[in-house]
Amino acid sequence: MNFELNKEQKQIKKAVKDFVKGEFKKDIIHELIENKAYPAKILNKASELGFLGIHFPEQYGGEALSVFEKILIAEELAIGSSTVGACVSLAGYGTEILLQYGSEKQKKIWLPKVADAEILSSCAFTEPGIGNNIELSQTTAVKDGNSWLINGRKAFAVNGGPLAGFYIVLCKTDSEAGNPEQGLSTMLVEADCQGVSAVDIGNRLGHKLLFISNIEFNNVRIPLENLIGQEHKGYSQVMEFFNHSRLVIAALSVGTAQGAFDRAFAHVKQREQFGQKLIDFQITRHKLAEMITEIENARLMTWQGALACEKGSTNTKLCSMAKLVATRTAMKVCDHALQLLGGYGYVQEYEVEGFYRDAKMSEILEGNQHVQKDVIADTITGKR
Amino acid sequence: MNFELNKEQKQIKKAVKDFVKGEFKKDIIHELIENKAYPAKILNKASELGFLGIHFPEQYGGEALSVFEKILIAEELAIGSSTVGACVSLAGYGTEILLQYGSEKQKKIWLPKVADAEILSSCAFTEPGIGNNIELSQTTAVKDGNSWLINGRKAFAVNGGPLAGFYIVLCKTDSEAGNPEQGLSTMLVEADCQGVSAVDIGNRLGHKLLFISNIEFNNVRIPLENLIGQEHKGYSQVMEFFNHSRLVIAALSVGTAQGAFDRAFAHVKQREQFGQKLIDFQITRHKLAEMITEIENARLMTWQGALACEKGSTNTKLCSMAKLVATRTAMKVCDHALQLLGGYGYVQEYEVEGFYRDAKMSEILEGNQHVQKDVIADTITGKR
Amino acid sequence: MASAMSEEFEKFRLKIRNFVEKELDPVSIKIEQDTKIPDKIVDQMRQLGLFGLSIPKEYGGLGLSTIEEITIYEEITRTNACHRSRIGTSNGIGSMGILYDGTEEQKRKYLPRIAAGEWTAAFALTEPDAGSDAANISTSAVLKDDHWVLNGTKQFITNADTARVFTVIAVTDEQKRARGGVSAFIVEQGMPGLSIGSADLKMGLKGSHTNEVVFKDCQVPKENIIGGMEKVGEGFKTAMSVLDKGRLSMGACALGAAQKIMELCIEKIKNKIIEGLQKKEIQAIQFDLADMGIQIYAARQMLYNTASLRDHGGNITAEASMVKVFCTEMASRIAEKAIDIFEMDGCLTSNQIEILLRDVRLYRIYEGTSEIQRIIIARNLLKK
Amino acid sequence: MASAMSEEFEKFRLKIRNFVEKELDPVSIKIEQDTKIPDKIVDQMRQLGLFGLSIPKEYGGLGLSTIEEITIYEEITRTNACHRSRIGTSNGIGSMGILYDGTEEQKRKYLPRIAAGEWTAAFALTEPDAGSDAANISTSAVLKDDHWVLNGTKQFITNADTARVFTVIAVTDEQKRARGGVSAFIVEQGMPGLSIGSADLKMGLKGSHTNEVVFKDCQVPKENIIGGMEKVGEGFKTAMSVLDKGRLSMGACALGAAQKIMELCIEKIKNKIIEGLQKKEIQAIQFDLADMGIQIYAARQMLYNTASLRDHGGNITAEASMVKVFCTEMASRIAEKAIDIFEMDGCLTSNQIEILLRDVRLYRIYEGTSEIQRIIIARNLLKK
Repeated sequence: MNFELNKEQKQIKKAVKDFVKGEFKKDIIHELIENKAYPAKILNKASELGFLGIHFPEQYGGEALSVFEKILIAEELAIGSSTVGACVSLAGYGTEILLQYGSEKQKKIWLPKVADAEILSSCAFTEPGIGNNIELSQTTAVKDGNSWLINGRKAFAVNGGPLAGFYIVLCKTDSEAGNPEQGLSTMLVEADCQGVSAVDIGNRLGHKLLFISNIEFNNVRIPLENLIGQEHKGYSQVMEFFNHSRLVIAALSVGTAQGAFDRAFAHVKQREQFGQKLIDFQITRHKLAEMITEIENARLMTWQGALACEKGSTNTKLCSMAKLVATRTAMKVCDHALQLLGGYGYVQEYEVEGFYRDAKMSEILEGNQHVQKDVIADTITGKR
Repeated sequence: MNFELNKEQKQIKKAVKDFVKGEFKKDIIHELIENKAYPAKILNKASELGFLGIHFPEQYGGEALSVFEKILIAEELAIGSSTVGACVSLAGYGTEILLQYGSEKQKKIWLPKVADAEILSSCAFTEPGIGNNIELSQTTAVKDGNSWLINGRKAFAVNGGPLAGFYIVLCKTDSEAGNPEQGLSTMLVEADCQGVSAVDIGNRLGHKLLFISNIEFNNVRIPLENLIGQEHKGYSQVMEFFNHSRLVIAALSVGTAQGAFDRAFAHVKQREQFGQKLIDFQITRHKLAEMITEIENARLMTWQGALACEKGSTNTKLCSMAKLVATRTAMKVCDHALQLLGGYGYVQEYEVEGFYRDAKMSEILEGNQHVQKDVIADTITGKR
Repeated sequence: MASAMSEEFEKFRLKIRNFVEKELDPVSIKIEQDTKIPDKIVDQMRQLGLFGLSIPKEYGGLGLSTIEEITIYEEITRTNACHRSRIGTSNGIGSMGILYDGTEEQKRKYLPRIAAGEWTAAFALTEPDAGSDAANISTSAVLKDDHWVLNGTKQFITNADTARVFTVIAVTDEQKRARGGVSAFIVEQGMPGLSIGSADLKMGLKGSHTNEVVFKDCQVPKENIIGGMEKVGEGFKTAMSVLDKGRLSMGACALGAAQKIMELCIEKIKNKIIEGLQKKEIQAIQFDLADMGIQIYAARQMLYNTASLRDHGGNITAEASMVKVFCTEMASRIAEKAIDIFEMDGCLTSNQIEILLRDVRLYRIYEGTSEIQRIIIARNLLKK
Repeated sequence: MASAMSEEFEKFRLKIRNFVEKELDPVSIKIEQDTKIPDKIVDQMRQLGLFGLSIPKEYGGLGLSTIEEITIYEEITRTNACHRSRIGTSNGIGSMGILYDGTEEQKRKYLPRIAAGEWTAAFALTEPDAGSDAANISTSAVLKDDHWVLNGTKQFITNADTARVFTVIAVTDEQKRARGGVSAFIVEQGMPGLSIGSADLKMGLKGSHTNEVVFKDCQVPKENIIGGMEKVGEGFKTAMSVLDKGRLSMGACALGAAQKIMELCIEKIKNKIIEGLQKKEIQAIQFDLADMGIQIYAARQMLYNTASLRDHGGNITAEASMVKVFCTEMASRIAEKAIDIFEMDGCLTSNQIEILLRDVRLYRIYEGTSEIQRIIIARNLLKK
């Protein structure tokens, strides 16, 4: 057993830290948010440095590293900015599905574009009103000659919108299936296909730089070969993917917590009240101890989940545990950090309020705490 | 990075599990508690199996394994019984001080006796009224010819009493020291020395099989060579030791939590209410998910602390974090477990109430949460 | 609220406070050893009228209002909880069924004896397979000539070993069960076929016992159905109707204990300040103290308001459940924090804190677990 | 408690509830975009008398009692919090100093204009280096001929941009400071040397602004010291005296928001049940709902009781702090849970929940952080 990063991992961490220091400017980020613009320049630089698709095999534009390195980068990015960090870390959202189940052609075409930040990869799973119960998807894909004809409405597609290159769409392909989970398939739909339209979800709590859209598919026709993997296996593909995406959110959340902690720590070291530095109050010290302990905790859980993935498959229980613990930790830590800053905590300039909002939204993304607990309980009672 | 036990560690875990299964009988343990008897038979068997002093070098009767194996055993023992587990795991209480600072002679004489379960090793650090602030110790050791003369009263000495072979006593050796921490030394006092008397602290919340005593030293004369390590270095020796003992309590607490979880899990799987197994209620499932996640968390933190020790020195921050998280987890998990058992949770026979009481007492042993937070904050602000 | 009480009642309340301090506190530790309340104390409680607090004056009780009664519980739980438990069933679940639904004859026969403390009343509802799920009881009562024949086993019956009269809930119509097939019986100690098992070994309330109560062809006179033959099948309603006030009582007990614990903590903290010790630790525990104060204040206001609502004839089903959950969970939280403040001293049974921690844990289970309360509350909120 | 209110007041309360639903709710999202309350709304608030709730009738206000005033806050915070904030300073900290300590002339001059909403009143105490530590302010006032000359910078001043009159706390005797060296001034917009900085970019309350207020040789007529020249040096007392009620107000605001959030959750859960979706998830969120109900009930009872105590002339310093901590922390907890219940929908600004989450977070900082409240509470408890 060994809880230490190896040399290469330390170098990667350092590289990301330097990148963050050079590129993540508070004012620029606030301006991007103000203008509802995507951090495209930062994404391009991240791509140049090889941070995108780091776990893709080399022939698809990646560095052939593992999930562990991917989440290490996510954490470090989020320390700089939870908002930009999410954009960069989720730029390849859903590519794990292509990697694992896609055809050689699908991978050859699309993965390099993602690694090169030419496009964003997007997924359309949930639908209006069904929340986390994506097995209830009503969007249909019907075979029609040499194509699939897709119709339906999807909600909250991460990366959906102007920069998306393609959507991985969960469609009902067997409406007769007794168990709805067994009647679903995933389809690769190019974003510029006729009949695809995306509408941004509008102003939201956090992650304001992330494109998130509701997508309509109106008689969208795609080639038969755009089915991803086996027919009717879409649900389990997506579930397997969620393990990956939950780890990414967990890693981002660890970074979010660390980022908020760092700012609060800096603040209490210089701020004086009642003739004493804030850091000299026991109550401040205990809060800091609490925060840093919880962060350590969340980091270990996330690392454990990522390590389990390195062995080729994911561990559903550990991924959901990591998501549950890390997002909850981020919320707690950001809340403490905000409070430690007092009035400053409530204004944009001091950044912590942004971490707080992103932290809460991360708790909801990829399944809220109830979903994670359902999953964990299922794994220990043999239902999953 | 690698979060897996190696083969030998898995074997040790298995051996302890078998031992627990064979020797830890609920009725026998309750009878011991009823009769205020020490689990001597179990301790002897544990010694025979090599579980005591497993991290001692072979020349001192140990197996030359590391702290990690020690805490692995502690966890597994506590799953069987948090009460007996504490007795076995703490039988060598304080021997780390001898190992690290003791003379060859001290080690040669005493460590094998501990490994063989011939005696218990005991420490006398705190005093009536000073709580965790052991730097305020008033017990004195004064050089008098060829001996030290020791006078004073110590409180809450773990293993103090009839089975103790010796006490490691924190004494004031320089009453002039500006910083009281620098005027203290540790002395090895044989338990049968004239003038040493021990009185059991009486009925208490938990850990009812553990000997805990208040010790009086009345003109106790010991040879000069019984000073442990350097004079006036006692405080830092004890602080360093606390890192070890906190890890043991952390490991016991992980086991306590797991033990309570296992019993609650078994209960909800068979118990029916409202025409449904308890385990089929979402609220039960979520509680279980919460418990098992926190246990995983606490285990990783404890392992991390123990791994850091393997490199020859301890990591104060990680040890206190492990203690804080693991004991808190044990309390939370035991509390949930008790509640899941309902009325059965409140009666002895179902064991969970005992885990709950031991969990709370473990939170206090070796410094309550405030102490741990003080320590953690000190480490991140460079005060320690 | 409390200020609105009569001067006469205030005098009584002070008498009880005095009784608690002068008579009950001193025997608390002895009771833990002997697991029995001294007979002398029970006699004193009789003389004070404590067995008939809420029984109307016409039946020999004190005829206290709800708010007055709970105020007395608050007073009497400022010490070992077994005393309240000893009088609890006679004042509450054991006698209220007779008072609410009994015939005039039944009231005249039983209530004066219960109020005088001559006959202790107990309540037998819970069964091994029907804990929270009270509707699932299997104890049966069959009318045979002029007797009901009862068969079944009741569990965790408080004061069963001292009770002279039991309110027993049994199934009279297996088809209808909770919907008109359950009846309430008055069973006297000594009726043939009634036997009491050995006392449960509980975590707390050592001086108050719960036992199994077994009915084996137990013969109960026909007229001993509460309310007479016309009330056959209405026992479930009777059972449920006594629970609202029971929940308030539990809340009051938890509050009384919490208040006492806080006062002990205040003393302890003041002493720490006086001793000049642990100044560095003093801020965090002061914050803990503030949290105790906040929660106790909230608990008291909601309890008094609900009691007053009940005295004015309001329906308090949801509110009583809210009070029970909040007060009882609050008391556990406070007791746990208090042990931290007292450090190792808090773990000694010779310290009241240790006893109170174990005692208050029962309240979250007894007379409807927190989970059942939450179900009731949610149901009521969703009804609106 | 509420039932004791007059019929006339009940009518007014309903009028406000109606106003909130019909007029305020519909503009809430627009306000988030425009960061401004429409003028029309402010006019309506004037007409309703909302700027002079607690100003006595003789000075043109509604002369509400404390409990009545907080009831109105509860109503008006059932929507975007900026509305309450817009009227808050005129009703509270901005005008109460004049009312409590002002000369009759000052009262006659300012209060009617404030009550009519003609002149918005603001309160300038906080400074960049004096947040929680109000005694540490450095803004100075020096008497020069018939004018006070004020110099200094105030921070986070609510409604500074719309205020016509400010209550400004400044140091008049550098030696005495908080012990008789601080005075309260009435400064009107337009007095030379007073300037208002740009609005802070806050996390919530987008429609209500806080700004820096700069005094640069600002000339204030000699008689504009609150209470006249005989009150020189008593400004700190004035400042503190307005805080008790302010804390109750914050509690009421948090409670109103929490109540609204719970009601929205009830609707959401009912819809989930109706839709037949997510049945498997429904128990855990119902428990969350129950917890909301419990906490809100507790919060309301403690708030009303304290307000009533104040109306009866009681000292409520500790109680007001308890109310503020409990209510405001409760509101954050509830808002966070609510987002979970709403899942992704809860993260959209088009959903009131999202706005309320950000709004309520302020209350734990504003008018004394939770930490300051806990210090006050602990101090009071230890005094007893």
